[in-house]
This record gives sequence, structure tokens and C-alpha cells, in this order.
Amino acid sequence: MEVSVLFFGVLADVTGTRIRHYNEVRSFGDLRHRISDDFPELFHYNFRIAVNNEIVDSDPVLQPGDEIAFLPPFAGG
Amino acid sequence: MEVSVLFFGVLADVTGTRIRHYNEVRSFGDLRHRISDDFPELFHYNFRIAVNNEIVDSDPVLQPGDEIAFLPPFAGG
Amino acid sequence: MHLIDGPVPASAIAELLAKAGNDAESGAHSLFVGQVRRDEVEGRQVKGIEYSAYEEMVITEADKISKTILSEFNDVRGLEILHSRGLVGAGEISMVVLASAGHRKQAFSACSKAVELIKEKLPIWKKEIFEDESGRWKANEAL
Amino acid sequence: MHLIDGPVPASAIAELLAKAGNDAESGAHSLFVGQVRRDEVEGRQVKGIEYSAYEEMVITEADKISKTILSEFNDVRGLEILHSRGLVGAGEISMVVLASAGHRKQAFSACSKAVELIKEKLPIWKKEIFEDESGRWKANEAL
Repeated sequence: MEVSVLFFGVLADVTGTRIRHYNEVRSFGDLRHRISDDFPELFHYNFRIAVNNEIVDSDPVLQPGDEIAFLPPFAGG
Repeated sequence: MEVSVLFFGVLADVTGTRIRHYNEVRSFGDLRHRISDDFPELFHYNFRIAVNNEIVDSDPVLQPGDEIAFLPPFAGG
Repeated sequence: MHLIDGPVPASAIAELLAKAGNDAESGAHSLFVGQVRRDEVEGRQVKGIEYSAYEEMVITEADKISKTILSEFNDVRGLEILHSRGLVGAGEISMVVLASAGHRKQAFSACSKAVELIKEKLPIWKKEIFEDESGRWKANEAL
Repeated sequence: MHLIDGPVPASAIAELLAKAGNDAESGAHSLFVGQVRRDEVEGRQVKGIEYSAYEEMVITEADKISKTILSEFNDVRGLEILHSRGLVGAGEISMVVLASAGHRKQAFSACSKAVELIKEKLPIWKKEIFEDESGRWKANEAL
């Protein structure tokens, strides 16, 4: 399946991009490996993950077209 | 001595006036008696007394020219 | 502290905020706005509230409140109080309190405490005016 | 909830208050205004803060915050949130929260709680921009 991956805050600086599309993704674990290969530095940072605007805890089941976001600690206000 | 007496809030309605001057006042007790004679209804109400903008507790010593105010419970805001 | 004839206009609030905003070391402003409610009392609608004040004492007591707040909250940089005298219609503004601080916690606490002190300490009275022009002196609620 | 490009203008605050004032059953409005401080970090002056947001999620999370506040505080009649995106200069306003209630206690509590939830739940990030144009991602302070 194809999914979109978004990077915010400091993570957009670390990856040098705000969005990347991944094709033929088999699972979240698979996606995570591929992101780790592309941006090894990313996993040194503190973040949470949202799928389609909802924070997810562990190993979410992905659907085609999902939007996966890497969110550093929030700092609004 | 001469002093001024101010009535606020409901007490201005009760006395029908906002200010009255008293002459030849000998003491606070004396003043209190004369106010009580003029406005017997006044002492059925709940109030505090201020002398020259300061709340006083019991039997204050008056000076010529003092401003004595009868203050019902405050209700600002 | 300023006593204002009639309702507090929106422009006065804008001015307060603009003035407070000039202090670039402020990070948080807590503004309280008190508005006359269209209460119903025994089937009668409140048309407005007539405020009266012991004006010199209001000013001296408000000054004490400011000193209390500024000494109790070390992060607070300014406190402003506006209050109406005279008639304020239902839906109109009768009081504004602005506390400005470096950070939000003390801004909120200072503003909230100032409002309580204003209700407790300022010699101001209010008479509810009903639609038939009758009136009723009103005490403050506990909250 | 509205995301605003650049600083929140004073006119937007005036509009919020005017709109809230139309509800004559409201008696108390608590307004929080967050302003960018001219902080100094290791000898460098903060010129402004660049905000970025995950916009769709900000909107859905803000909606949850409103529902939480309105269900927790039964006297609260409305909650409004404005937040900047993009660059906000030192001394300019980046956030406004307005809670309107029948009475003051819940107005203050609701506004204060909404500000905490905004800081905790809304996916917004900030980068301090210094006078030499360098930047630093910044976490929120505890208070």
C-alpha cells in the first residue's frame, strides 16, 4: 500500500523534508525500517506518532492512503 | 467639632440623603446618637463605618473635618 | 484604577491590551471582563445595573490591591482595573481587570485574586434596575 | 479554533469580545493573551518565534478541548481559541483564549484549563529566531 509520512518541528529540519510518500508498504514495522534507513538520525529524537490525526501508541495497523505524522513534543502558546 | 457623614448604597435610600453635616460633635458616640435620632431606621441595616476612607472597627477618635461614611456590604463587579 | 461613567467601552479594553503589549518582557496577560447579565428575578427582567461608589476610597483601596498583587506575585508586571459608575445595561461591560506577567500561571492567579479583592474591598454598590424601572439593591454572590 | 497567519491582531480580540458580549446571559469572560517575550538566551535576543502546526490535527484536537471544557464546566457558555502560525515578533500576540460563563469562577477555571490543554494537546511547534537570524526549536516550559 501507499502511505504519506509527515515530519514536523525539529524533525522537518532533521529529515530535510516535511512529507515523503512510501509505496508498497507492508506494515508499520516495514515502514519504520524504511524511514530509519532514509533518516537514521530521526530515531535519536523524542517523538510521538499520529495516524490520520490521532496519536497511536504502539504498532498500528495501516490502511492504504494513511497519513503518518512524526510529532516532536508540542510547544504551542 | 464639625464632621461630614456620608451614606452609600441602600443607606442613601434609607436616609434620603447622601451627605449630612453635623456641628458641635463631641465624640463618635455622640454622633452616633444624633444620627440614630435623625434616621432611626438606619441601624436596622448591616453596615461598616469608614473615617477618611479607612474602615474603622469600634469607637474611633474623631478630628474636626473628618468624613465618616456608612458603608453597606460592598457589591462591585 | 479608573472609574468610568456608564459601560466600559470595547475601545478601553483595546487600549489596556495595547499598553500592556508594549512591555516585551510580558509573556502572558489574563483579562477578566464582567458583564451585566440579563437575569430574571421573580419574573422580572433585569434591564441594567446602577453602580454607585465611594470614589476617593475606591481609589485608595484599589491602590492597596495593586500593591498587594505586585508584592505577592513576583512575576507580575502590571495590574489595571476599570469599573463602571452609573447605569450599565444588560449585556454591557461593568468591570475589566488585566494582570500582565512573564508567564501564564501568575497572570491567571493574580487576575483571579485581584477580582476577589475588588469584590471584597472596593466600596461599590449595585442596584438592579428592572424593565418596569423598579430597583433592588443587590449583594454580591459568593462566586 | 482559528489559526492566524502571523501575530494575532488587536482587532481579532475585539471581535471575539464583541461576539461573546452578545450573549446577555454571560456574566464573566476570562481572556488569556499570550505574547512573545523578548527573552535573552545565552546573550542573544529573541527577535520572534516561528510557529508551525499540523493543521488538520490542530483543528480536531481543539474541537476535543472545547467539548471537554463545555462538558466539565456547566456554567461555561463558549470557548474561543486563536493561535498564530508563521513568524510572530517579540512583543506581538501568538495566542488568545476566551472562556465565557455565567459567573467568574468557572470562566477563570475554564480559561486556565483550556490554556493547559492547548499546550499539552495541540500539535504546534515553535522555533525561537534570534537577531542574527539563527534559530532554536523550543520546548514549552512547565508554567
